[in-house]
Amino acid sequence: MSFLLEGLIKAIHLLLDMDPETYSAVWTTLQVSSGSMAASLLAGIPLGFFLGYHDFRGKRQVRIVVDTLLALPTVFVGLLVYAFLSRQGPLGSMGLLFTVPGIAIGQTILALPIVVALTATAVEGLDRQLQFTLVSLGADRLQLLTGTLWEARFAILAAALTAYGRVMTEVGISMMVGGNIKWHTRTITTAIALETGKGQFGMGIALGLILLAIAFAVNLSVSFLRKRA
Amino acid sequence: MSFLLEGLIKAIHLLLDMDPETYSAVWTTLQVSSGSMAASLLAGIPLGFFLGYHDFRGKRQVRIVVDTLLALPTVFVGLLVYAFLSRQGPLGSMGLLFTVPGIAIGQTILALPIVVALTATAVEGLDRQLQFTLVSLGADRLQLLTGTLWEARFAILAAALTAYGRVMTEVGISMMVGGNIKWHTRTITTAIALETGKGQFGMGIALGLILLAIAFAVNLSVSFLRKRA
Amino acid sequence: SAADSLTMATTTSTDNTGLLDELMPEFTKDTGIDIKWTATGTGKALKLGENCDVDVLMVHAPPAEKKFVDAGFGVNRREIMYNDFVLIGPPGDPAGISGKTVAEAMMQFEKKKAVFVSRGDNSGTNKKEIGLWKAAGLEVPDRAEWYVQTGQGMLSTIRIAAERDGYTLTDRGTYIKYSADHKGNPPLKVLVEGDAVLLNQYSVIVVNPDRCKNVKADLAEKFVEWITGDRAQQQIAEFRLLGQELFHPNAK
Amino acid sequence: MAEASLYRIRRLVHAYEGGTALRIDELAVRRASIVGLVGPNGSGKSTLLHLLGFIHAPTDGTILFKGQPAGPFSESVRFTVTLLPQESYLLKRTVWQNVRYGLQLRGHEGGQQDRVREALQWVGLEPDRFLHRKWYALSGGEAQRVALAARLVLRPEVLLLDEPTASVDALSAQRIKEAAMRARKEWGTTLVVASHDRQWLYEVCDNVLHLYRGRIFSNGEENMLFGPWRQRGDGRFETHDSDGASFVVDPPPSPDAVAIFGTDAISVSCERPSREQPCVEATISRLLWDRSTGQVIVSFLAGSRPLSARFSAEDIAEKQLYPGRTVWIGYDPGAFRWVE
Amino acid sequence: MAEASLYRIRRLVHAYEGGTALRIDELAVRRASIVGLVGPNGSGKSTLLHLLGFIHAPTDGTILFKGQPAGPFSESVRFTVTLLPQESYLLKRTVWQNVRYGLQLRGHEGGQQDRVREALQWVGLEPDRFLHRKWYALSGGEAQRVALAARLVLRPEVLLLDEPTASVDALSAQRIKEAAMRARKEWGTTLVVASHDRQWLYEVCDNVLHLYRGRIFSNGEENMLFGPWRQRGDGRFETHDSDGASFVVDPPPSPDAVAIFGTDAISVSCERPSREQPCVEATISRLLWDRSTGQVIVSFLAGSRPLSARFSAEDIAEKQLYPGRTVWIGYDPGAFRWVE
Ligand SMILES: Nc1ncnc2c1ncn2[C@@H]1O[C@H](COP(=O)(O)OP(=O)(O)OP(=O)(O)O)[C@@H](O)[C@H]1O
Ligand SMILES: Nc1ncnc2c1ncn2[C@@H]1O[C@H](COP(=O)(O)OP(=O)(O)OP(=O)(O)O)[C@@H](O)[C@H]1O
Ligand SMILES: [Mg+2]
Ligand SMILES: [Mg+2]
Repeated sequence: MSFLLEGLIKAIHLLLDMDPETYSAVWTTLQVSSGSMAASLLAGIPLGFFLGYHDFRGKRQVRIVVDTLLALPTVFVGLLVYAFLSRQGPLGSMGLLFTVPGIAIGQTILALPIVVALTATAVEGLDRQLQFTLVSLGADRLQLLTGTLWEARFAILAAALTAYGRVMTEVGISMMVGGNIKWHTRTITTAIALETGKGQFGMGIALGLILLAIAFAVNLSVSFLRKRA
Repeated sequence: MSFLLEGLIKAIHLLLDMDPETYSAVWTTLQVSSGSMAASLLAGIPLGFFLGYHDFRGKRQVRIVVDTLLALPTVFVGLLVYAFLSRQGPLGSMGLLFTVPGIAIGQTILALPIVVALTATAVEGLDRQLQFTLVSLGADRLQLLTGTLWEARFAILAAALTAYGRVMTEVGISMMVGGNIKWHTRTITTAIALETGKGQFGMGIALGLILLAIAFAVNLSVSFLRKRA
Repeated sequence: SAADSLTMATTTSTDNTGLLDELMPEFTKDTGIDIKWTATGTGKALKLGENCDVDVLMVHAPPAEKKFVDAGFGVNRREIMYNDFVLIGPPGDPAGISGKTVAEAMMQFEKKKAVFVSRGDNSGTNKKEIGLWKAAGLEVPDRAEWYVQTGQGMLSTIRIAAERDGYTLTDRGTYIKYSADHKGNPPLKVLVEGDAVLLNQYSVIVVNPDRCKNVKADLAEKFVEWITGDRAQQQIAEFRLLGQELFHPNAK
Repeated sequence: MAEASLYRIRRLVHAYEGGTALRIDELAVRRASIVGLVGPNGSGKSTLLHLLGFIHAPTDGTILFKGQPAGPFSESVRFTVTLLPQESYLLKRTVWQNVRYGLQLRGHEGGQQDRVREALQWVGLEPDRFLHRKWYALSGGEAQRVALAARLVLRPEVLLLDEPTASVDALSAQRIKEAAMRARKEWGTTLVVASHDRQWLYEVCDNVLHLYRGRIFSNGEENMLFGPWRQRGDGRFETHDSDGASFVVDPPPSPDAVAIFGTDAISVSCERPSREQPCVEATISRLLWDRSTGQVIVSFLAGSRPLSARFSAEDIAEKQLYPGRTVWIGYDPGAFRWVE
Repeated sequence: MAEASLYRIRRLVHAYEGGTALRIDELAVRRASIVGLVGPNGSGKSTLLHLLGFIHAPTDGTILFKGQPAGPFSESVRFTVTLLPQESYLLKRTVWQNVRYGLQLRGHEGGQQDRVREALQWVGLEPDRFLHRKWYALSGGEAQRVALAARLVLRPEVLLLDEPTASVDALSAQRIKEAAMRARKEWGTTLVVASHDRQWLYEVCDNVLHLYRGRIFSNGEENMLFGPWRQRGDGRFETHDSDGASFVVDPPPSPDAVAIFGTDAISVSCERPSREQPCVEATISRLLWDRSTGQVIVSFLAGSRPLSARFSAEDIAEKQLYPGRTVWIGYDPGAFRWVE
C-alpha cells in the first residue's frame, strides 16, 4: 500500500524537478498520441458518418466487423505493424521501426474502430429530421457531413475521448513497434511497464498519475465543447 | 511477414486440435471478461444514466473526471488493485491475488469509466420529450431508467461493446493482478504477451486471431439488439 | 546521426540492473557511436536479430545463442561476463533444501510438492531452470499443482513466489534489487548458491550482415571490440548495484 | 366544495432560465370537467400542463391534487394523471408496443389486445393497418394519434392534452373530440386541453381559460391588442398598423402593455357609425358554432389583425353577419383592460 | 407553356417499405403560384413535399424542375428550393444561428443580421427577445416559427411548407399568411403548402389539390365518405353510423372504397326534403370565407361526420345558413365518385 503514497509524492517531484527522463517520455507520449488521434479522427469520423448515415447492403455485417475490431489486442496490432515495418517487411525500407511515427501508425489502427463505431452510433442516433433540414437548407454533401457532426458533437467528443484514453494507455504497440528505447521511443506507459517490471511500483504509480494529469489537462481543454449551444 | 500466415494456420490448428493450453487461456479470458463486464454494466449503466439524466451542481466537473478516467493505464490499475489484494494489503486476507476474480475486479475498474461516460452521453443525446412521455405514462424511477435505456439501446450497446473490447484486450491488469499463471490465470492476452516475449510471433498472431474470433462470436450473438424495433 | 547509430536488443535483466545506463554512455564517448537498445525477453531479442531489426544482441542463453549462430543468423559471438543464479525460498524452508546441491534441491521440490515458481517464459533464466530439472533426472512438472509458471519477468516471478511462500530460481542481480526493495530483509532468502551449474553467462552477437543488408556490421563489430576490451571489462567489474558486485567480466 | 376540486393551485410560479413563464394566483379544476387553455404562443399553456401532469415540480407555490400535495413520481398521481405532450414522442417500438406501454407499466397484462385496439379505433386508426407499424413508418398526424391512443388506453382519471389536434385531419379531430367526451362520460375523466383550434375547444370544453404571458385572465375576453403604442397629438395612443386598422386607446400603463377585451366592449354594425365613435373597418372571416353555449363566435380581420366576438344565433341572422362581409367595429377607448 | 411550369411531374411513384404512398400521373406547378395540399392524415402530402424538395429521390418516375431532371444535391435546386418539414427540427444552436444557417451555407456573409431580424419579424417573433435564445428555450409555436424564419430568410424561389401553422397562434398564422403572399410578390416565390387549416389555405392559395391515399383527385371535391360499406335489403349500401347520419349509395366498387363528392352533388335546405330524396340531417358548425373566390365554405356535422360545401355570399344570406342551424343535406346515391 505504501507505494501509492510514495507514488503520489514522486509524481509531484518528477514534475517539479523537471526530471529529464520523465519529460522525454511525456513528450514522446504527446507526440505519438497527437499523431494517432489526428489520423484516426480524420479517417474515422467520415467513415463513421458514412456507416451511420447511409443504408446499404451488408451494413449490418460491416457493423459487426467494426465492433469486433474494438477487441483488437494491442500486442496483436503491434505484431501486425511490426511485420510491415520490420526491416525485412514490405515497408522496412522506410525505417519506421523503433520510431515515433511507427508507434503512431499502430495506435491509429487501434483507435480507428473506436472512432468509427462510436461515430456511426452517434450519427444513427440523430433525429432523421435533421437530415431533411440540412438538405432543405441547401447543404451539399460536405456540409451535410459537418452539419450532422456538429449536431452529434457531444457523442463524437465522447468517441474521441474514448479513443484518446485507449491510445494513451496502450503498451503493446509502443513496446513492440517502438521498442521502449530510452530518450527515443519510451512513452509513459512503456516506462510504467518497465518500472513495474523493475519492482519500482512507486515510480509506476507516479508515472500513471502523470499520465492521468495529462489526460485531465486535455479533457479540461476540450470541455468547452460540452457547452450547450 | 511470414509469421502472419504462420499465425493464421496455427490459430486453426490450436482450435481444431483442442490445444489444452489455449483452451485454458480461452476459458480464463471468458470467465474474467464475463465477470468484469457484468459488474461494470450493472454499476456503470445506472451511474451513467444518473450522470446523463440529472442536472446537478458540479456535473460538468464530474464529467471531466469520468472522461479523464478513460485514460486509466492498465498497469496503473493493476498496481492499485495489487496494493489492495496483496498479502500485506488491506484486502490481502481475502486471497484474491493471482485469481480470476482478482483480475475481474481490476478490469471492472477499467471498464467502468467507459460504460459510465458513454451511457451518460447516450442518455444526454435523447430527446427530452422521452422523459415527459415516460413519466406521463406512469413510469416510476426504475421504469424511467429502463425505458430510457431501451430507447438508447443502440448507443448503450456500443458502450458495452467498447468496454468489452477494452477488457478483452488489456494486459496490464491480468499480468499484475493475475500473475499470468499457466493453467490458472493466464488469459489470451497475457499469453500473447508471453509468446511475443519469447519471440514466438506466429503464436502471438494465432492467439490474437482466436481472441478476435471470440469477440466476433460475442458481437454476432448480440447483433439482434441492433434491429430497429 | 542515423549513420552512426547502433541498435541493440538485450534482455531485461541487463537493463533493469542499470548496467547499460552506466556502460553505454562510455561507449558513445569512446567511439562517437550512438547506441539505442530495446530490452525484451531473450527469445524476442533473438527474433529481432533473426529479422534483421537490430544490429547486435546482448543475451544470456548459451544453447539458444549457439543455435542462433549455427543457423547463420549471427556471427562473432563473444562471451563478455557472467553472474550466477541462486535458489531462493521462504526462510522456514519447508522443502528443506538449504545446504543441498542443486540437483538434490530439485528432487526435494518434487518430493515435497513445495510451491516452485517458474518464469515459464523461455527466457535465459527459464532455460537454465529447465536444464536443472533435466540434470536432476526429472521431467519439467508442467501441470503439477505446486509448479507455478508465471510467464513474467524475474522480479514479478519473485514477487509471486513470495506471495505464495514458494521457491524460485533467480539471477543474483535481480535478487539484490529485490532485497534492497525490502530494506535488506526480503521475505525470500538465498538457500542454494555457488554450484557450478548456476553460472549465468552473457554474450554479445553481431547480426549476420550477409543475411541482413541493413545491419551496420562495422559499428556492431566496433561495439563487440569495445565491450570485450579492457576498459569496458574494467567498468563491468566495478559496477555495483546497491554496493554489491554483480557481474564478473570474462571476455576472452 | 373542496371535494369537487380535483386540482387546487395557489400562488404558482414557474420560471425557466430565461424568466418566469407562469404565475397563477389561484385556480381550481373541478372533477369531471373539461377545461380548455388558449393563448398565444409562449403564453404558458404547455408549462401549465406539465405542472398539472406533475412532470416537473413548480419553481414556487403548491398544486394540491385531491387535497393533497403531489409531485413527480407521487403514487397518488402516477397512474391517475396522464399527459399528451405537445411534441408527442413515440418510443422506438411498434405502434402496438407504444400504445400498450402504459398498461405494461401498470402491470395490466390481461386484455391488452382489446384495449389497444379500442383506443386506436377511438382516434380513427384502423388497428389492423397500424398495429404492427414501426414508429417511423407513420405520417405526422398518424403519429400524433398513436400518441393520443397511448393515453386513452389508460382510462386515466385526468387527461391533459397539449394540442391534441395539431396536424390531425378534420375527421380525426372530430373523433378525438368524441373520445374526450366519452372518456369523461364513461370513466369520469377530467380533461385539460390546450389548443389553438378554438372551435374544437369550444365544442369540447365546459370552460376555457385564456392565458397570456403566463397569467390567466378572465374568461370571455378573447381579444388582445399588442403594442408598442405610439402617442398621438391628442394625448391618446394608437397601434401601428400600416393597413389603417389602428386602434386608439387611453394612455396604456406601459408602452408594451397589451389591451384585452371581450365582446361586450365592442359594437358591430354593417353601417359606418357616427364620426365621434372610434371604430375600425373589418371583414368577417369566419363564423363558428360554440356548441356548449349555442352562441356563434365571429372572427374578423381588421387589416391583418384577427378579432372575435360572440353573438346569439338570432343576432347573426338579424345583422346578416356572414363571411366576406365588411363591418364596422366600434369601441370605447377607455374600456380596455390592460395586461403587462 | 413549358416555361411557365416550374415543376413537371410524370408517372411519379413513391413507396416506403410498407407500400406505395404516392402515385401521381401528371402534375405541373406554375411559377409564382401558391398551391395548397389537403387530405386526411397519411394521404401523402408530406411525401409529395419531400419529393418536390428533392430530399429523396422518388421510387419511380421523373420530376422535372425548370424542364431539367433534378435530384438530391443537384446544383439547380440546392439554393433554389427549400422545405419546412412537418416536424421542424432546430439545430442545437441559438435562434440566431439557426436562422442564419442557410445563409452561411450559401456563403452569404454580408447583411446577415438585418435579414435574420427581418425574417423573425415576418413570423411575428421580436428579434430582440428571441435572437439569443437557445434552441430548447422555446415554446412549441415559437420553435415552429423560428424554423419558418430560417426558410424565409433565404428568399427562395420555391418554398415548400408542411403544416406551417400547426401549433401557431391565430395572430401568427395571419402573419405567416402575409409572409407567404409577400414572398410571392417580392421575390416571385412559388409556394406549395400542406395544411389541415382549410381556411388558412383557401385564403393563401391559388389552387388547392386534394390528396387521398397517395393520389390527387380533382379540385373542388372536398368530401369523403369512408367505408366499410354494409349492404342493405334493397341492394344499396350504407355506412355504419351509430348516430343515424348514414349515407345510402349505389354498390361501391369494393367494401373499402371511399366516396368523394363536391358541392354540386348535394343540396342543402332548411326544410326536410320529400321522402323519396335520400338525405341526412346535419348541423352547420362553421362558415369560412375563401378570399380567393369570394365564396363561403360551410362546414356541417352530420352526426360526427364533417362535410363541407361552397356557397356564394348571396346564397348564405338567402338561405340563412348560420352556425348552429340544423339543415337537411340531400344527395343522389349514384352521384358519388369512388376512390379505392
Ligand atoms: N425549457 C425552456 N427554457 C427556457 N424557456 C422556456 C422553456 N420552455 C418554454 N420556455 C418559455 O416559456 C414560455 C412559455 O412556454 P410554453 O411552452 O408554456 O408556451 P405555450 O403557451 O405552450 O406556447 P405554444 O402555443 O407555442 O405551445 C415561452 O416564452 C417560452 O419561450
Ligand atoms: N418512413 C416511412 N416508412 C413507411 N411508411 C411511411 C413512412 N413515412 C410515411 N409513411 C406512410 O406513407 C403514407 C403517406 O405519409 P405522409 O407522411 O406523406 O402523409 P401526410 O399526408 O403528410 O399525412 P399527415 O397529414 O398525417 O402529415 C402514410 O400512410 C404513412 O403511414
Ligand atoms: Mg405549448
Ligand atoms: Mg404530413
